[in-house]
Amino acid sequence: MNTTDHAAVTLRPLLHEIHHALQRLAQVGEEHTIDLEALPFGPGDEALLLEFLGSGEVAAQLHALGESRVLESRFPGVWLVTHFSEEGVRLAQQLEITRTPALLRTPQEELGVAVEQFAQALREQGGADDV
Amino acid sequence: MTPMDFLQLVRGPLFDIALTIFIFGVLLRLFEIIILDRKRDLSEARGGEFIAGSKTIFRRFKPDREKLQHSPVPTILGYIFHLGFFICLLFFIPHIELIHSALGVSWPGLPNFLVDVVALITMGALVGLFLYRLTNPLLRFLSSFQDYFLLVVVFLTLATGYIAFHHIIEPYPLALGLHLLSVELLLVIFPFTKLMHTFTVFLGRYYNGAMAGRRGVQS
Amino acid sequence: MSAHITLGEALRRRGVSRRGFLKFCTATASMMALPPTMVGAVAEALESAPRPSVIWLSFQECTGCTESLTRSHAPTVEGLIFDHISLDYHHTLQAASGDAAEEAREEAMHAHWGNYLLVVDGSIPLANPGYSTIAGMSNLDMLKESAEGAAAIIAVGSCAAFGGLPKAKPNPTGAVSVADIIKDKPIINVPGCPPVPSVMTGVLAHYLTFGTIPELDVYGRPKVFFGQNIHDRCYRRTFYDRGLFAKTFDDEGARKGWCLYRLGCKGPTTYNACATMKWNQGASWPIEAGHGCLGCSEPDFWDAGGFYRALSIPINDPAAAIGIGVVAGAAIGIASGAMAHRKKVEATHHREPLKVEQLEGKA
Amino acid sequence: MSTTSLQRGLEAWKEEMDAPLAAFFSSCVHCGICAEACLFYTETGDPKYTPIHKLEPLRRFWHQEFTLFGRLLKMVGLSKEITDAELAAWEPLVYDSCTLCGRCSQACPMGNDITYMIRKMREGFAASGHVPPGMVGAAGRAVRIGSPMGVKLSALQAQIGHIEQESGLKIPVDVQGADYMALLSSMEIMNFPEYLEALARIFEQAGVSWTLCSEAFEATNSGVQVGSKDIARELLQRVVDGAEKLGVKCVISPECGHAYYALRWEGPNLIGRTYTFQVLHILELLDQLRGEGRLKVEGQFEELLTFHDPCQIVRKGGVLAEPRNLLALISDNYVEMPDSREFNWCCGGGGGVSSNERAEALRLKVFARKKRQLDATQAETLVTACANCRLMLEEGLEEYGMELPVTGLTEMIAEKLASSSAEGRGERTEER
Repeated sequence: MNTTDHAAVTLRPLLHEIHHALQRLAQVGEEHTIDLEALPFGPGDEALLLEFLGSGEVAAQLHALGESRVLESRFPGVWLVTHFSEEGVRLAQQLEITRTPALLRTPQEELGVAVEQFAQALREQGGADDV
Repeated sequence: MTPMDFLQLVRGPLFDIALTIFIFGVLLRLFEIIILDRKRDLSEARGGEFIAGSKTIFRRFKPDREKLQHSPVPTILGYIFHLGFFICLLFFIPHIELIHSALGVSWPGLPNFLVDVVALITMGALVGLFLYRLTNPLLRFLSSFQDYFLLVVVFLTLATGYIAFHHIIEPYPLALGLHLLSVELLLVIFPFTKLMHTFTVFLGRYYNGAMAGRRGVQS
Repeated sequence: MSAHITLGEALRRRGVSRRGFLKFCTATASMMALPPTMVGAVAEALESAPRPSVIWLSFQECTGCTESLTRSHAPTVEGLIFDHISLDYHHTLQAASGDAAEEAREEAMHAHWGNYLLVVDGSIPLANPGYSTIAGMSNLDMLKESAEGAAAIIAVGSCAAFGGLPKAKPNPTGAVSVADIIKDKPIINVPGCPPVPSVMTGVLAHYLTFGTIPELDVYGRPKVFFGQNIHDRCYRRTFYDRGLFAKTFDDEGARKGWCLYRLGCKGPTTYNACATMKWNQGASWPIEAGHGCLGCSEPDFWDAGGFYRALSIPINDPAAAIGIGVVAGAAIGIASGAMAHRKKVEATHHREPLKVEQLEGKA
Repeated sequence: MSTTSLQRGLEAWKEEMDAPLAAFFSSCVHCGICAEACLFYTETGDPKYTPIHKLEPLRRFWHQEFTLFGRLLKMVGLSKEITDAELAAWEPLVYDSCTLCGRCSQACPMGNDITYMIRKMREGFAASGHVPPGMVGAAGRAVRIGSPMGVKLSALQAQIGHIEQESGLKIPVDVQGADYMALLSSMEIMNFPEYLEALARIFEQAGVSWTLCSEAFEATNSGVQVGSKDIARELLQRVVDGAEKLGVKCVISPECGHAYYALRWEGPNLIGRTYTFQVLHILELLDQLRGEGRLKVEGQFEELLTFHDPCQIVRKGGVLAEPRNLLALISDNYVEMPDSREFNWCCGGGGGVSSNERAEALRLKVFARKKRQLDATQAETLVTACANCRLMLEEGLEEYGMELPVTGLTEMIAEKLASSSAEGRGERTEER
């Protein structure tokens, strides 16, 4: 199947949107997220997009309710975030134009638990008096 | 009634009714004309009727100097409109599909963007013709309600087609339905209005050319 | 699970981390076709979303809708949502049968009177109640009874939403849609034959998340899923614009992936999310598979003039119209022409030659 | 019925109805192009002179009586009936401002032969008594006296006497078995006797066997112009009877447009049978003689000539090439008018307008069209082949203060005829 014919038409506006978002990020720090699931991709469109974006310096893997992958593209500030279910089925795929995808940062809600857990771990090492 | 009900109605029974009336009316009118017949001409012929008559049918498609000189606006707009209308009618692929389904004949269509441009130009020509008819003292004098009405109906078929193609009115079934409805209106009024000239022009030109040809003049 | 537990709590009890929850919210928002900026709002809403009771009724249907829902997305996000809802009655899926099943329905109705969500698939026969009964109860009676205490109704599939195949001409069972019967409850139509699974769950998720029904179009369909037509979102649209069409399913155009309009694609008149949500975990959808859209999420799609006839072709065969027109036109035309001709001949016979004296007024 | 009436007019229209008429009415889209082809519109700018508009009552009648839809409309009272007052109001449009010149018929993009329609329209107007008095007078004289101008045989005989005396030529009258029977228009007898003399000279030189007929010398047919086929038939029958009585092979129409059209094209249809003789316009005969080498001329006209195509002879008669062939014989200094041949502009006096005194002012006004056409040629002599045109041109030129001599083509040929006429006679003898 000939994919390039329609791909140019589908991808063009998306690439412009990314470019524009990147400009806004650089100039005023505004972040932007694009839900790739909501785009009417034709066969091969996604592969073309990923090829265009390439891969950059960061590749992170999360394990929370299944795997998630966070990859920085060859354009710093453009991130590809893909979520999978516990069974490995893809749930969502988003492009984030940001300096750090929110998902990589430790959630505030879990810091309290972390402090608790750390103290517990320390106690178990036998140095409870120090705390 | 929902837009889809409307579309089903105009794609279904209304189209059948309109098509029936159109064919009925056109045949009725043509028979009414042809059966009236004309007297056999007893004068000694100087030339043949058939070839001269057939020639006239084609000759008068050609714009002539005098018409361009004296009535340039309606002549040029008229040509643009007729040409454009037939391009849109006969070379837009959805229309070809319709003709193919009804008559079993088919031919290559034009790319949609071309038809699109032609439709715009044609609509422009129609607006021009309407304004010209409204403002030119001669045409204003000659024009009856029908003359304006037909321009509007023909314009509507193009405009609704354009609207449907570009999804200007949503939902699409409503837009397509409106286009079909306007076409059906055109089909229904066709045999009982001057739109009949589409067919009778061939008769008229033939008679003119034949009668002149008999006298040795190519009209 | 208790009926009072919120979704946030339920997830935490399952050991889902905050990141996991946010990921779940992101996926849910995506499934609901909400913009990514809405993830926060979704998270907030889901945190405190109550666990609703759901009663699922199946009438004149083929179980395709249930199949679509249950087969496609094993335990994914939708799975989580279905884990969360209290599916108190679904006579195809539940283990119980006979009186026990019906008791479950009645219990759920009484326990959640005014709050439960009623999901219906299948159409309702009106010609004769005997066409479709459950535990001796006609579909009509069961629908009326169950609808009375429902907070809202989701009509799943084209049969429940519009009457669907059972309603196709000549409609022997007198099938009607839910909305034809129930007039006093909010009804969300999720048509499709079957509906896109993620659209079904997306609608459920919306109700579950926000406790409200989404914005609906003229057919009672959530605009967020049914707001755009297939043709506008189709990746083959560019071929339509350029006038490149497949003429058969195996010609060069078909192989090159050109527009399927001439092969009867109903994309231009069909509103659904297929082009973006796709089927089978987003693998493909009918047009990508090389077949035109049937328009299954539109009312009366079965009677819309044939799946393989272009949209511009009238629904009925024009032969009859042409035939009647030709015969009547010729007959009446000849008759009218003959009358006119006789008028002319009579005038010729009755004529009295004009004398110049008569012109002069002297005669 | 012993008098004209609306009813009789409508009956006449019914008789006239035919397929071309119905096709033409069905085709008109009110484009206005025929107006631009009509000198009555171009010179007055008044839209009521649009050719197709002149047919409005007939169009309505056709629609009401000859279409199913129109009959239905009439039945439910949705279409206005034709009234006598309406016909009276239309009379000037149908007669005063239409010369039956046929230019609109050439211009109509739909191919409507509007002149053909007007001719039929006039049948109803005549039968309902709506004919301009001047034309009624001409028709009355034509029927009773034999000529629309009231020219009697005695007047013709007097002219013959003059010509014979002055030229020494013999003008044959009532010669049984002659090949050709020449007809004259009364205008030629009264205003342009040169024509008859020219005929005599040319025929003498070419050795043509010809005659005049004392019972049928008038060629014009007021009946055709008035629009009454009955009166037209009555007048035409005289010519047919005369020709058949003398047993001629061919009748020659004079330099008169309507006479030619009536004789050549309407005649057999009026009498309901084909002729036993041939009909030729004088220019056709002259061109034949030229082709056969029997027309010998010497010398050429020096001044710049132009030719006015008489509508009924050229555009509607089909005699297009002949005048040009003949002119080429006697002149190298010839210029065509800007619109010529099938697209020539009418002199303004055809179709009975010249005998309709009421129309005189309008006729002279619209002559401006002809004037512009003539001005463009800068010709020094205007040649034509129709006595009516010739008279109208002279009057028009005078009205507009133009000094341009107008002459008939036949006379011009006669003027340049080779002096040795014996040669021609010799040839003829050889042929026999």
